[in-house]
Amino acid sequence: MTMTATEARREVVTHLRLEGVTAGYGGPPVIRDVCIGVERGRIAVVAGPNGAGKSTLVKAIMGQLKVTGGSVHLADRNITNDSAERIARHGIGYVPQSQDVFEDLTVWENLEIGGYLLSKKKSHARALELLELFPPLARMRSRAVGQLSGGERKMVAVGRVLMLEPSVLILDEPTAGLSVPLTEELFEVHVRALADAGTAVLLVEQKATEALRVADWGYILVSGAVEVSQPAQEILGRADIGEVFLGGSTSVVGEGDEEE
Amino acid sequence: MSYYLTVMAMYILIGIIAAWGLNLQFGETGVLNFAYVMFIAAGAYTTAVFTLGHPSANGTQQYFWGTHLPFPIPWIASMAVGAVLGVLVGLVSLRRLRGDYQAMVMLVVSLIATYLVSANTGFLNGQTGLALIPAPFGSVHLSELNYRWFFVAVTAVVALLVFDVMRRITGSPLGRTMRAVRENEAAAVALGTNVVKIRLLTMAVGGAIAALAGAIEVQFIGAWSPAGWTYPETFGLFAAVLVGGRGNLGGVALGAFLVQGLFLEGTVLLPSLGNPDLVGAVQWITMGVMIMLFMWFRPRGVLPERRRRFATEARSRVPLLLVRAQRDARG
Amino acid sequence: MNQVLSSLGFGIVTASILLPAAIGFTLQFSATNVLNIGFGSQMTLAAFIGYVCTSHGIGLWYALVLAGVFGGVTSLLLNRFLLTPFMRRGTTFFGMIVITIALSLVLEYTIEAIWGPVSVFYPLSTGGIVHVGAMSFTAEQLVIIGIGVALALATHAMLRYTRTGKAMRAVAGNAPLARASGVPAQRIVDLAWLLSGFMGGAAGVMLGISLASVSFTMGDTMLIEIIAAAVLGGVGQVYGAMLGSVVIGVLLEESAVVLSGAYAPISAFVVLVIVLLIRPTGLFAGTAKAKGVAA
Amino acid sequence: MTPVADGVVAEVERPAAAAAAVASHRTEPLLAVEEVSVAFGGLRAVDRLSFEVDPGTIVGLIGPNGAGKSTALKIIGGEVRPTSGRVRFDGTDLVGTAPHEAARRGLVRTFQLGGEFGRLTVMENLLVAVPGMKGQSLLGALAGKRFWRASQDAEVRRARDILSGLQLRDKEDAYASDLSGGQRKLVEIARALMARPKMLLLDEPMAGVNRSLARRIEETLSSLRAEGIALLLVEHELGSVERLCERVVVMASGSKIAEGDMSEVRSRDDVLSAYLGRRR
Amino acid sequence: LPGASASTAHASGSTLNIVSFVPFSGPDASFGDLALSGCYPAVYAVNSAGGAMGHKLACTTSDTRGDPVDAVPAANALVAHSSNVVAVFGPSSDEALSTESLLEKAKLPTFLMAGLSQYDYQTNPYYWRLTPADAAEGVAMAAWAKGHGYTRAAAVFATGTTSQGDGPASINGFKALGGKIVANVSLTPGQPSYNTEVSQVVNAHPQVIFFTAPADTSATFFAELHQLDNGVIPPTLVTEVAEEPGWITAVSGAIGLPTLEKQFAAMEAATPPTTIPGWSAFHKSLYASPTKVPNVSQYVDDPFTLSYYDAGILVALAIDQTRSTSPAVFDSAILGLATPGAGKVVVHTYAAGAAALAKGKKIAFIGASGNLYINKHHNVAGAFAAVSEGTNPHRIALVSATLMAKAAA
Ligand SMILES: Nc1ncnc2c1ncn2[C@@H]1O[C@H](COP(=O)(O)OP(=O)(O)OP(=O)(O)O)[C@@H](O)[C@H]1O
Ligand SMILES: Nc1ncnc2c1ncn2[C@@H]1O[C@H](COP(=O)(O)OP(=O)(O)OP(=O)(O)O)[C@@H](O)[C@H]1O
Ligand SMILES: [Mg+2]
Ligand SMILES: [Mg+2]
Repeated sequence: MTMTATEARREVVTHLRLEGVTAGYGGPPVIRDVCIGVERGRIAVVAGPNGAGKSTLVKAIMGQLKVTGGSVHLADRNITNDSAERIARHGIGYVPQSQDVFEDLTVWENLEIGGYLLSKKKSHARALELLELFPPLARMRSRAVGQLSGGERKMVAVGRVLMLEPSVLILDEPTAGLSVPLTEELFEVHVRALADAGTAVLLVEQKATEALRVADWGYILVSGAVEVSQPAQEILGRADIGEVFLGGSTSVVGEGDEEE
Repeated sequence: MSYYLTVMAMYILIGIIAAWGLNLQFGETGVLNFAYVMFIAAGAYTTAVFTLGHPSANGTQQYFWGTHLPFPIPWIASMAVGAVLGVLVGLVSLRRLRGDYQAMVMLVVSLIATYLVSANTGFLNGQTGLALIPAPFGSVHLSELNYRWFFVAVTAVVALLVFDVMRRITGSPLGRTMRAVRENEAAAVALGTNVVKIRLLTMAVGGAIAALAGAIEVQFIGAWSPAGWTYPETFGLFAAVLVGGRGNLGGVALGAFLVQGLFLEGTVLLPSLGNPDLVGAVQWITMGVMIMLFMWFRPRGVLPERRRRFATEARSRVPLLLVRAQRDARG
Repeated sequence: MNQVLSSLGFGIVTASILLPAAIGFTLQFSATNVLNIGFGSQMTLAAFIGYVCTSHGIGLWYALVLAGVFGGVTSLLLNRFLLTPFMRRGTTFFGMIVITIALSLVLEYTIEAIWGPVSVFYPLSTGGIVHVGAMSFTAEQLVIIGIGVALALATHAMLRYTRTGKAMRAVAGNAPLARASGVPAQRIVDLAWLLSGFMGGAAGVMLGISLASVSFTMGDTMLIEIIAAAVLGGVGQVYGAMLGSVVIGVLLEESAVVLSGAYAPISAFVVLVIVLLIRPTGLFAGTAKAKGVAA
Repeated sequence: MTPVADGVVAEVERPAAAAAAVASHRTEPLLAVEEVSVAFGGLRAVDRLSFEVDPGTIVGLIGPNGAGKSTALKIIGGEVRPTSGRVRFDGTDLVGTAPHEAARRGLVRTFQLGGEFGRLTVMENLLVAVPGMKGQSLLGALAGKRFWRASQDAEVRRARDILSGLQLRDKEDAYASDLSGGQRKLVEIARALMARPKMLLLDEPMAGVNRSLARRIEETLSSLRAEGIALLLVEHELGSVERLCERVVVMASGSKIAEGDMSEVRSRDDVLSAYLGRRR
Repeated sequence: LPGASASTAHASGSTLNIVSFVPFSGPDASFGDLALSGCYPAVYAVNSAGGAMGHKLACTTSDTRGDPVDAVPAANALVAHSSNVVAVFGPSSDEALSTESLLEKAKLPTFLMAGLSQYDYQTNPYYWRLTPADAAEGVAMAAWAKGHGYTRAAAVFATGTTSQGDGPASINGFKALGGKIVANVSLTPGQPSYNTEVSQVVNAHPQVIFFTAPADTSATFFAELHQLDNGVIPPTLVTEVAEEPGWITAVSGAIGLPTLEKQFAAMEAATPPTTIPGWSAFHKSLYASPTKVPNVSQYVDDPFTLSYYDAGILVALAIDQTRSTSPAVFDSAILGLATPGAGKVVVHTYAAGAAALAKGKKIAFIGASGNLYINKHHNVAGAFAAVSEGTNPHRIALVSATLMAKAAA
C-alpha cells in the first residue's frame, strides 16, 4: 500500500471524510481545519497529547458540537451538523470517552438501547450474540451499569455500540481502564474483525503504539491541528514521533509477552 | 408615597437578606432547603413571643409562652432558634438522603410545620396568627415617617453586616469547600471534608439568617400568620436566587430586588385593567412570565457565579465603602 | 375496627386518584429530569376543562376522557414550546424547577382569571351506595377505582411490552448517548409529557369527582401528596410510584382514624420521612444517581 | 463504632501487633488491611483481602477488570464499609470511623472516574485538597482575608508548580468540567499531591493519560516515595507498575491470589490464567 | 349643584375612589367579588345621578392576598395614594389586625368585612361594620337550635379565622341554653377526604349540626356524610358562608338539591324581604351597571354585597350633606344618614337622597339591607335569620332577640 495510491483512492471512496473541520465550545475554536478520513474495511487511529482536541473532533463528527467551518461527509452524503439521531441512523456508531453508558439501566438494557433501531426480535438475538462475545457481561446482564467496575463499564459501552453493526465505528479511548489482555482482545479480535467485515473504524487512543499496530492509517493531532498523517506502520517506525507522542519506547514492557 | 417607599425598601432589604441565607445553603453548598420559609417563620414567631409579653396580656390571642424584651434581644433569640432548627432539620434530612430526596423531604417538613401551627390554636394562635406585635426601638422618639426610615436604615445596616459575613464565608477557603461539596460530595469526602458538618454548618448559618429576616419582618409588619409562610413562598426565594445568579451575592441581591420587589410588589402598582377583579390574577401571571423571560435571556442568572481567578500578585480589592462598613461593624 | 375498615374504603379511593397522578409525575420526571412543580396546576386546569365539558351537557366520564386528552395535549405543547426550548438553552436542573414554578403561577391564575376564585362542581349522582363489608362506595367512587387501576395496568403494559420505558430512562440518564444510539429523544420526551399530562388530567377530574368540587388551588394542594407518593416509592420508579400511591392514600385516611383529623396529613408525611430515614432511596430504590442536583 | 471504643480496641490490640512487627523484623506497616470482605448483594467484590504497605514504599494492586481493586481502595479510603475485617492505618483502626476520617489522617484516594469538582476551576480543585488550611473553619472564614491570605498564597504557588509539571498551567482558570478526559485525570493526581498525604491510594492514575506524560507522573511518584510517602497503585499499565512497585498484590474475583515482586508474580500460572479471565 | 362652592382638596369633577381592600387572590379570593359586587351598583347609582357633589365615584381594588405579609404593603400603598379615596371596603379577618394601625392613619371611612370579636366594641370613628360579628352568628345558631327544641348538637367548623369566632360562640351559646355538644369536629380544608370526622359526627347521633367550611370542603364533607350515614343528613345550620357564591351549588351537587332544601338552613344577617324598595333599587343598579363581577346574579341577596352597596350610597350622601369630600368632615355624618328619626325624610335611592338634600331636607337612607340599626360602636345589631333554599324563597326570621340575649349571657 503506497502512500500516494492510498491518498488517491481516499479522494474517491473514503467512507467518512472530514474536510477542513473547525469546531469548539463557544470560545476560540479547539480544532482547526482538520482533514481526516477512513475507508470501509480500514482502521484509522487518532493520537495526540491530552487536550489536543481528539474528543472534540469526534464530538464534531457526531453532531454534538457545532461545526463552524469545513464539512463532514459520509460516503457521498454531507452530514455536517446533522442531528445526532440522524447520524446514528446513517450508521455511525460512537463510544464517547466519558459518559459512555446508561448508568441507571442494566447491562442488558444498555444493549437493548444500543439496538434501538433494530426490530425487537433482531435486537434480542444480537444482544445474546454480544453476551457470548463478552462472557463477563453475560454474568452481569441484569445488574445496573452504574455499579460496575471501570473496565466492566467500558465493555458494556463497546458492546452497546456493536449492537447495530455500524458502517462506521468511532471509539474514543475504548481501552482506558481495560486490562492488558482485554485491550489486546479488543484491538486484535473485535476491531480487526469489524474492519475485515467492512466497517470503517476511527480509533482515538492514548495507547497509540498498540492501536497503531492494528491500524492502517495514523493521525497525530497536536493543539487542534493534524500534525502527522501517515500509514500506521510508518509512524511506528519514526523515532521522533515515538519519543514525543507515543511515550518514548515503542516496545512497552510487559504487553505482548503476557499472552501465553 | 413616602410610607409606601419605606415598605418597598423594607421588603426588598428583607428579601435580600433572606435570599443571601438561601444562597449560602443552595447556591454555595447545594443543599436544597425547600423548607426555607419555615426558618423565616421560626424567626418571626420567636421575635413575636419575645416582644408580645405574657399571653394573658393579649386577651384574644393565644400562644404558649411570651415575654417582652427590648431590641435587639428578640432578633438574637430568633437567630439562635433558626440556627438550632437548622441543625435539627439537617440532622434528620441531610445525613443519609440524596439530593433530590432531601429537597422533597424538606418540602414535606415545611408543610408539616404549617399544619402543626395552624392546627394548634393554643400554640401560636393557629390560623389567625399573631398580631399587634410591638415595633422595636421603643426609646427612639421620631415622627411616624422618620421612625419608618430609621427602621429602614437599621435594616440596611443589618443587611450590610449580613453581606459582609456572606462575603467572608463565600470568599474564603470555607466557601470553596462548600462549593466542592455542592459539586461532588464523594470527592470532597475523599479529600477529608466532613460533608455532614459542612452541611449542618450551612443549615445553621442559613437558618439563622432566615430567622433574622423573619424577625425584622414581623416587627415591621406587626403581624404574622400561617398564610404568610406556605411552601410556595420558598419557591419565590429560589426564583430570586436563580434569576439573580446563584452563587453570586450581588446577583442574588438583584434577584431578590427583582422578584420580591419589582415582580411581586411592583405589580401592586399595576393600573387597574378593565376588570379590576382580574388585577390579582394578572399580577401573578405577570410575575410568572417575568421569571420565564429572565431565565430565558440569562439562564445562569442576571449576574452568574464568578469564576474565581487567583491573582499572581496578591492585592486586596475591597471597595472603600465596605472597609468602612466592616470597621463600623466591629466598632 | 369498623372505623378502620370504613376508612380503608376512602383510602382506596384516594389511592386510586393518586395512582395516575403519581405515575404521570414520576414517568415524566424519570424521562426528562424536569421536576415539574406545575403538575398540580395542570391537573387543575384539566379538571376545569372537565367542568366546561359537563356544563355543556357532556357526560361525566366522557368529560374525564376529554380532560385527560386536553391535559395530554397541553402538556405536550408546553414541553414543545416552553420546556424543551429552555432545556436547549442549557437551563440547569434548578432553572427548570423555577420555570415550572412560574408556569404553575401562570396556569393557576389564568384559571382564576377565567373562572373566578370560586369552586365549580360536576353533576354527581346522589343515589346508590354499595356496601363492601364495613366499606361503602358510591357509584362514582367505584368507577374512579376502576380507572385508577386501569391506568396503572396500562402503564405496566407499556413498560413491560414496549421499549419505550427503557428509552425514557435512557434519554433521561444520558440524552446525547441515547441520540447517538438512534433513540428519537425528542419524540420520547414528547411522549412522556403527553402521557403525564393525560394521567394528570384524568386524575384532576377524578379528584374533582371525589371532592365533589373543583377549586383553582386543588391540584397544588394535591401536589405534595403526589410528590410524597413518588418519593416514597423511589423517585423515577414507576412501580414505586404505584406502591407509594397506595401507601400514602391509605395512610392519609387511616391516620385520621388513629389520630385526630387535623393531624392526618401530618402523620402521613411523618411516616414518609421516617420511611426515608430507614430506606433513604425510597421503597423501590433504583440505582438512579442524584439527578443533576449540583448542576 | 465510637472513637472511644476505637481507643479501647487499639489499646487491646497493640501488643499483638507490635509482636508481629518484631517477628517480621520490620517497622510497623503504615497500612494494614486485615481480612477485609465486602459483598454487594450476592456478589463478593472483596473477599478476605489482607496486605500491608510500609512507609515510603509503592505497592501495586493489579488484577483483571472487576477483580475488586477499586472496591478495595474504597474500603481503605472509608467510602465503602466492609462487612468484616479491619483496616489499620498509622496505628488506628479506620473501619467504623466517619468516611472523611481516613483522609484527615493522611490517607488520600483518587478516583478512577468522575472525581472532579465540575464547576470549580482547576486551581480551586487543587486548593480544596489542602488539609487544614486557614480559613476553612467558620471562625477562620469570618476572621477575613487577612487571616488566611498568606497561607493560601503559598498554596497557590505550590499548586502552580504542580500544574506546570502536568502541563496544565494554562488551564488553571478553566472549570474542571471543561477539561478533556485526560486532563481530568491529571487534575485528580494534582489534587492528591496537594493533599500532603502520608499515603496515596491511586486508582488508575495513568488511564487515558498520554504516554510521555505518564512517564513524568511515574517520576513524580518515585520522588514522593523518596519523601517517605507510601503509595498504593492500582493500574492496568503493567509497565508502570513494574517500574515503580517494590511489591505487587494480585487480585482476582475479590481475593488476593498472589503477592511478591513483579517478575516473580508475572511468572505464576494462576496470575496468568486470572488475567485471561475472559476465558474462564 | 350641591357643594359646588365647598372648599375641599379635590378639584371639582375629579374622580373619587372607593377601594376594596380585601383578598383578590389566594384561598379567600372570593372576598374581592363580595366587596366589588356591592361597590359597582352603588357607584353606578351615584354617578348616574350626577355624582357625589359633582364628583364621579369609581371602584378600585387593592389585593391583600389574604395574609399580613402582603396586606401591609398593600395598606401602605393605599395610604400613600389615599388623596382621591373616600372609603375603604374591607379589610377581611385575614388582614384586619395587621393593617389596623396603618389604615387608622389613613382616616378614611373603613367598612370592615372582618367578623372578628375584636371589633364588637370598637371606638374608632372611621371604622364601620355593617354586617354582624361572627360571634353573634354563632350565638344565633345556638339560639335557633334551642328554639327548635334540639338538645344534642354537633359542631363542625373548618380551621380558619372566622371559625375561631363562630365555633366557640355557638358551642358556648348552646351549652348556656342547656344543650349538649355531642361532637366537636374541626376540618382542615384541602384534604382528600373527611371520613373520620364524618364518622365522629355519625356516631354521635346529633339532632342538629352547626357548620361552617368553604364551599369545596363542605362539598366533600357532606358527600361523605351522605355516603356514611346512608343518605341521611341531620338538620344543619350553616353560617353565612352558605351565602358565598357556589356554596349551595357545591353542597347540592354532593347530596342533591332536595336534601339540601329540606335539611339545611343558613344563618345570615336578618334582611327584610327583597321586595323592599331599597333592594329593588339596588337590584336595578346591579344589572344596569356597565361594570360587573362575573356571575353577578350570585350576589343579589348576599348580605355583604347589600351592605357594601348601602355603604357606598351612604358615603356619597354624606359627602353631599356635608358638602365636603374630606373624610374628616363627612365620616361623622354617616351614622345620622343611616338612622331614621323624627323629621327625617326616608329615602331608598341615591337620586332621591341627593335631591332631598339639595332641597335642604334632613334624610335617612334605608337601602338594600333595610334598616341597619348601627350602634355607637359602629356595629349592626345582628338579628339573624335562618334561611332555607328552594321552594320557599322568602326569608323567615327565626331567631328572636330575647333568645339571643339569653344565649350570649
Ligand atoms: N466543554 C468544554 N468547554 C470548553 N473547553 C473544553 C470543553 N471540553 C474540552 N475543552 C477543551 O478543549 C481542548 C480539547 O479537548 P478534548 O477533550 O478534545 O481533548 P482530547 O484530545 O480528547 O484529550 P484527552 O486525550 O485528554 O481526552 C482542551 O484544552 C479542553 O480543555
Ligand atoms: N456499588 C456496587 N454495587 C454492586 N456491585 C459493585 C459495586 N461496586 C463494584 N461492584 C462490583 O464489584 C466488582 C469489583 O469492582 P471493582 O470496581 O472493585 O473492580 P476493579 O478491580 O476496580 O475493576 P476495574 O479494573 O475494571 O476498574 C465488580 O464486579 C463490580 O461490578
Ligand atoms: Mg479525549
Ligand atoms: Mg477499578
